[in-house]
Amino acid sequence: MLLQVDTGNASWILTATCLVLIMTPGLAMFYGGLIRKKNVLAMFGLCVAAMIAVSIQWFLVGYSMAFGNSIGGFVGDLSYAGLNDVFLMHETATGVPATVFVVFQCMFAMITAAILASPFAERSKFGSFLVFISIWSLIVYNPIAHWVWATGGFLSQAGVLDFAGGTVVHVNVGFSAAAVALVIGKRQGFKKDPMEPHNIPMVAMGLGLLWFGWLGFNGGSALAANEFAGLAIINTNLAACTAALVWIVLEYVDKGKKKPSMIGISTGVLAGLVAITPAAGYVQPWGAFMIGLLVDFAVYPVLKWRTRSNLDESLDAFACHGIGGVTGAILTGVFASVNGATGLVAGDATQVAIQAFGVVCAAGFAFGVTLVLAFLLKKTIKLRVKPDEEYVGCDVSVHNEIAYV
Amino acid sequence: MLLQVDTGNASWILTATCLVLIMTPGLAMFYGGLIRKKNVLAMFGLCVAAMIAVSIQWFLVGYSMAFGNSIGGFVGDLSYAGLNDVFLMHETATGVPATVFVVFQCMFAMITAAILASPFAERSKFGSFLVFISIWSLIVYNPIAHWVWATGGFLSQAGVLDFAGGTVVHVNVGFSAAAVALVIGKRQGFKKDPMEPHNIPMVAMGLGLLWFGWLGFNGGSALAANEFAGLAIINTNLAACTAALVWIVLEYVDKGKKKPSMIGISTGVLAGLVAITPAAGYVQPWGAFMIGLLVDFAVYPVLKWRTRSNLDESLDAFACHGIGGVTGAILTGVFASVNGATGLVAGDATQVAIQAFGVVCAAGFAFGVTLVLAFLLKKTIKLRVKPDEEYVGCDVSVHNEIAYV
Amino acid sequence: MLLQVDTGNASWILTATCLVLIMTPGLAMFYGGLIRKKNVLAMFGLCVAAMIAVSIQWFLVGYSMAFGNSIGGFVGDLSYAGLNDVFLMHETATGVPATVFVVFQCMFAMITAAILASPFAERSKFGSFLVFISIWSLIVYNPIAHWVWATGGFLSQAGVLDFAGGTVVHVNVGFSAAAVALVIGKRQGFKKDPMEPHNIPMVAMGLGLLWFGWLGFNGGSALAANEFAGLAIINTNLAACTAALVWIVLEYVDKGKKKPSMIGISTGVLAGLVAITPAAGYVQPWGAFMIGLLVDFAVYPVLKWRTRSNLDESLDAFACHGIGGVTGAILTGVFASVNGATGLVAGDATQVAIQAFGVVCAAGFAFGVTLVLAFLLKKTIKLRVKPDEEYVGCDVSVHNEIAYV
Amino acid sequence: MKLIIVIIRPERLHDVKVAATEAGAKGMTVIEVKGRGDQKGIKLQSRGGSYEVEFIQKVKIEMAVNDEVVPAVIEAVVRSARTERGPGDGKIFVLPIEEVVRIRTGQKNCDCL
Amino acid sequence: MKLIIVIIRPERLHDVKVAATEAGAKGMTVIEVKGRGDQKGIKLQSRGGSYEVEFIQKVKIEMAVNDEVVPAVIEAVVRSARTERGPGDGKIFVLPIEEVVRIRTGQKNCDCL
Amino acid sequence: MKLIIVIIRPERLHDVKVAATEAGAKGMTVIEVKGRGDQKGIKLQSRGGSYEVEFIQKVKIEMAVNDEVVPAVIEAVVRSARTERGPGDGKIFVLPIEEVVRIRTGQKNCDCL
Ligand SMILES: Nc1ncnc2c1ncn2[C@@H]1O[C@H](COP(=O)(O)OP(=O)(O)O)[C@@H](O)[C@H]1O
Ligand SMILES: Nc1ncnc2c1ncn2[C@@H]1O[C@H](COP(=O)(O)OP(=O)(O)O)[C@@H](O)[C@H]1O
Ligand SMILES: Nc1ncnc2c1ncn2[C@@H]1O[C@H](COP(=O)(O)OP(=O)(O)O)[C@@H](O)[C@H]1O
Repeated sequence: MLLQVDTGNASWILTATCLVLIMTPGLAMFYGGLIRKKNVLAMFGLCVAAMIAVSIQWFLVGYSMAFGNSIGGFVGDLSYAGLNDVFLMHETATGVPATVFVVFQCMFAMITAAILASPFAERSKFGSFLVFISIWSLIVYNPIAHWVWATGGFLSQAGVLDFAGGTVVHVNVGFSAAAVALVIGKRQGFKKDPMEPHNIPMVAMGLGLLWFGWLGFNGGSALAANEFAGLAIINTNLAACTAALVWIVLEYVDKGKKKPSMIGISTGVLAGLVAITPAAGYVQPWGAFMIGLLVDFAVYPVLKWRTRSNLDESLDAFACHGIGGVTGAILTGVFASVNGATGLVAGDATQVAIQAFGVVCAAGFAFGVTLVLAFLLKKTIKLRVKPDEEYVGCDVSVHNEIAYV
Repeated sequence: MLLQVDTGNASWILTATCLVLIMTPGLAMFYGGLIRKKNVLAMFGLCVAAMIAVSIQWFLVGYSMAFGNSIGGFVGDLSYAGLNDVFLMHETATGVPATVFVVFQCMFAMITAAILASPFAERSKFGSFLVFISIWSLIVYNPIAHWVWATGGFLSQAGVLDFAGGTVVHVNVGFSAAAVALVIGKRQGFKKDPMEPHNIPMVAMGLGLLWFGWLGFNGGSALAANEFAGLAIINTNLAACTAALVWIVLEYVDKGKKKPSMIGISTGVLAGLVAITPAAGYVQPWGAFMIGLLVDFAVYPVLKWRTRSNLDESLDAFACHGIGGVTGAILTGVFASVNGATGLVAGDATQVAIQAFGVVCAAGFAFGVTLVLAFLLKKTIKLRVKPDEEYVGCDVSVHNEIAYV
Repeated sequence: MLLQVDTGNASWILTATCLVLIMTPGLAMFYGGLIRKKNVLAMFGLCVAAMIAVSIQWFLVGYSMAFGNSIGGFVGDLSYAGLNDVFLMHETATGVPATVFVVFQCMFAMITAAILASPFAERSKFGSFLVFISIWSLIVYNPIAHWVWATGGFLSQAGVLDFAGGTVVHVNVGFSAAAVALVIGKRQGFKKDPMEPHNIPMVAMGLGLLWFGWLGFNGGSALAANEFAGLAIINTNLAACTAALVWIVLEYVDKGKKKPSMIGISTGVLAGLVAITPAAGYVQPWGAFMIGLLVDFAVYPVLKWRTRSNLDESLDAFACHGIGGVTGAILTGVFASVNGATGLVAGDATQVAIQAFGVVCAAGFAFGVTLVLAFLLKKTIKLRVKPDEEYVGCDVSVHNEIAYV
Repeated sequence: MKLIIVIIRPERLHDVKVAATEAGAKGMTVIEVKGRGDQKGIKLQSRGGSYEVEFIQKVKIEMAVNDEVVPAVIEAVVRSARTERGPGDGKIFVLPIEEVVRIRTGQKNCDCL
Repeated sequence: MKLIIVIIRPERLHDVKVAATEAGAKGMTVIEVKGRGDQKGIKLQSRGGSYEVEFIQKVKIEMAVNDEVVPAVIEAVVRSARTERGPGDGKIFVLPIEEVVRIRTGQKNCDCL
Repeated sequence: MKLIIVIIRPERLHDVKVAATEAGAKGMTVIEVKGRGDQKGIKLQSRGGSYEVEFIQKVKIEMAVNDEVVPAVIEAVVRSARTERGPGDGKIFVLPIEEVVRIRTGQKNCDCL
């Protein structure tokens, strides 16, 4: 039953919905520019497949699984399946209509799934990814979203702070990506052939759209057009810039590099955006600054380790989102001090432990279930194209198209 | 006279205005990537020409023709010509200031005109298109917008449902495009030379911006930040994704193709977006799902027929917008059931007939007037560049530029 | 202390914040496409460096310098340095929370700094630009923003009208760019080697994002979702389109050109956007139309003069933003007539003089201080890469990357 | 065997391909090049003025053909590549080839051209 | 000295490079080209249907080598470039070179290949 | 007549053009290529580390010239293309041409180079 819509809050969440939507095309560009020319369309294809699969499952059962009445704190029941009469459901406490909340959350589910294209890059079958991501969204994303954000979700009850999805989105997808990478195996020629990024301006343009959208992602998570939405945006932007600056310094002092690269700067921005996500509305600007300063010290070495390792988690969702997300979640426990949250610096050390608990649950569940799922699909419908097709490139072999004439 | 602005609703329509604006650059990219490298700048030129022509005519007389006091239900009078003191005019019933409504509607007129660049692609003179589109906007778009959306417009009075422009925008422009294509004639080498899309990532990026903007297009058409704006966005996104999935299946089972292409997926998304436009705020999510499921069965065969035919309606505005728009308008009559609308499934079969009536009026008028207009301009100022110039490409011959070095 | 948030107004300014953010990536594309392929990443690097430097200084002291308690009308004190407890500060008169205002203004400071990349293009050291732009933002931007927009700022008290930053942003950055160009010197091969724009579609796409963002830039400057926000958007769009049309005509009648170019049309749009900025909420639509009609007559000849001259102000920030900004500021004094402003046409000729006074102060200060700053940095940390590095291109020599494979 | 190197205006590619094929040049390899000769550069527009493109877009075709068809191919190319636009139509260079191998079969100097 | 011109499928470049280098062709220059021969064009999809690409992406390698290694290089290229995909594997052309100069040193006909 | 094939560093193109033109090579065709020789690949950065580009960007110039200017052109190219950056300056190959045709006029072996 509709009680009282606050059109201002509703307007901001409608806007934020659109902003989160554009993140997925932005991500497609970010990822697409980092890979070889012969696979760029296939990368766009994976991202749009994620949008398609998630939107449809969200309508069918996903929203209800994530935000329905809690079954033991683990998952929602199917009372909202099919979204019938959703426009009659009552609005959030901040006066945002249910319809708006449903589609705002749908966009989160979409971009999360799209990030998981990382370990599938340049090698996966289109149809198999479509199947994989539908199931993954259903059995991995929906429950974790429920744990953290739904009334009665067990991590929510445990007091886990996750302003905009550090745990639900980033930790989750990062560890899922690692699991997929283990199962799917590395690309042909990995560490032998040069796998040069084919279009770095496209990476930067994608980053621009991601940054833009992220303001809605984090700012919209206030679910209101209030001072905390503004604070979240200040913090988001500040952490992104600070982490980018640190990354520049790290590359500059790194003996193997010596020069700040555009891809590096972009990765720094991304690390900052990821890390501030759980904290955006809970910390003072100086807290955001600290998070920006610290996150690269976790992400940078893991990224370098991954590159040297045999793990072809091709677009580093694990390093950037997984490790960045863990760092952000923990640091939220450290720096949270406003908007009803109390972290270490505000006197409550237990929040750090709670955050760690949240991270362990999400990472463990995501990693484990995804590992099994990917393994089963590998054995049944196969995940990869044939070696020959991979060599020719997925654009031609999967989509029968050439990206650029 | 200003009575009571609802800042929340106003905020959302201001936002939606910006979102609809970005659709035109998005369309320019979508179209530009689908054509040959030698004409991409000229395509951008046509789209910006549409923006220029429409904005100026909208200010001079267009808004008044579309939304002025109705002259017999056919067109508005010129009482608002020149938009003087527009900030003093009173707001919509939902508390959106007149200024905001004026520019929101201006963006609709702009993107509609830009879509009509389709049959001019790769062959038209810049100046002639500028003249054409100014007149077309004046004598085709403004009246049809009046019929459907203005108080007293005759289709509005007949009860035609058009939430966000299925008839005004898509049916109108689709049939206009067909008329232009008949008059302007096919490109040199049509069906002889390969006319390969020169930059498919650009197509996909353009689609991303279109999708993003469309949420404002359809969501903003609620003219309020309420539950129906949210519903419209749920439905828009769901129909787009569903239609994309159907398109994938259709290409997969099509013996001539067998593989889902990125251009195909993009076309599916587009078809879904077009078809849901008139219905966005009038159907339940399952209705949107049905519309997404059904629309491709109309658009796909027409697109294939057009490709085989001799009609060089180069970017398929007729198939995608025209046929997609007709399908959407009719299905709105079938599935409408909420927000005061009652279609077939809700018990009122006559709505389908009313929708069909609206479609016939708009399509007939648009096709007929555009045919005459294009013909007259062809005979006077000429529509096409010289054969030699066409061969060299419009970028060099019309703009004296090369797109990429 | 929070008194009363108007969520509708807050929502619109949150949105406008995001819109202004995307202008910087848009500018990076606009600039990046206009230069040679070997320097495109470095251009993106300069723009992101501006974002980084400005965001951090804004948090540390910038906001306070610009909007803190006025010290003699010249600069703010440091009472808000570090932005502590910013979410508790009270909102604007229109009910927009302080947090939102802080970050909205931060985005203005960012895009302004990024525009100043123009004379550094294709030759500057990354680190030096980072240092330069940090200091410039601190000692040039912050004071000028204070003069015009802060309570007690001396130009504000003098009655200067600057709706959205004609003086603060455009005049300021335009004259700063000229100063830098004088100090840094011209690129190797300037006027000898062809310096062809390497990717004009990227220019056009960047323009699309700039246009989109500019609606938030000007519309958001109403600080409310009201009729003047709508008016500002009507005017912004109309002036952009009108100026584009005039530019087309100017190129058409220009004996050296004869054809309207896409870069020319884009420049016309930009000139219109710049010129309407100070006037957006103070003029009637016909005033915007007049400003659009007139501005090119100042910008076009200056741009042509600059190109013929020896001044390698590579991306014409001086001509477009400086001269366009001066023109717009003066014409605001001519056409202002609504929203509490009274210009020449409304009977107050002194407003033109006041506007001229504002322009002279801003232009003089910006030019002078920037000249000294650039000179000092040139003598100490050097501004340019080595000649060899410049020849090879900054992408490889500064960032160790190649834009496109 | 000869290697016929042909440099033409890009817009003539299709016609030259057809004409050369008819004249007996079955296989060919095409490369986008930029060239300079009697034809002056073209002036394109940049922001404030115009700039001259020193090298102009051309297409280079390389055709390995048997000696006997050389005159016919040359004639066909000249006919199909010629325009009436003054300098810039291009050149043909004929070079000797000592050996030809078809990779698929490893055959040498075969009838594989 | 000979100039060995090799046209291969793009995906074979890496292997051909390794094989040719081992066979004695140290320096080489690589160019992306499009070609036409026995291999028919490939059909790609466009919006409503499909279109044929007349010229197919190939890679051309030019290697100037000393006479004595020519047979070994040819053999290495044939071996490493061959696929089982039917027409399209490419061709090798051997042309005479009259003079070679290394720019860095100005040396002529040196051991610089 | 000879075909002089020159492979140089891209940044030397302008100077080489000027020098070669002065030395008598009026027409020329330019192609962007990638090469490999004594010069090792360059290391570029990727996300986590760096990767080696095996083939390095070069520019290839082809000039058909009359026999008598060959030495002058070679000398001009060597002079203008040489840098002090070690390996990578490139090579010059001189090949015999048997016939030249100017397409515009159909003239053979004319003074059209
Ligand atoms: N001597 C030459 N060596 C190599 N390429 C040449 C030579 N002369 C002309 N070309 C190529 O042929 C193209 C057309 O030559 P140009 O002299 O402009 O036209 P035309 O042959 O009609 O006088 C040039 O752009 C260049 O690519
Ligand atoms: N006579 C020729 N002259 C120049 N290039 C040729 C010739 N024949 C073939 N090629 C090149 O070799 C490529 C492969 O040739 P094709 O005839 O398709 O394969 P195959 O040699 O296996 O029969 C062509 O795409 C073309 O680039
Ligand atoms: N034998 C060769 N055949 C063909 N091209 C060669 C050969 N040797 C060198 N090149 C070309 O010349 C370029 C420069 O050669 P390199 O050996 O690196 O420099 P240098 O000649 O100064 O020692 C290479 O990148 C390659 O393009």
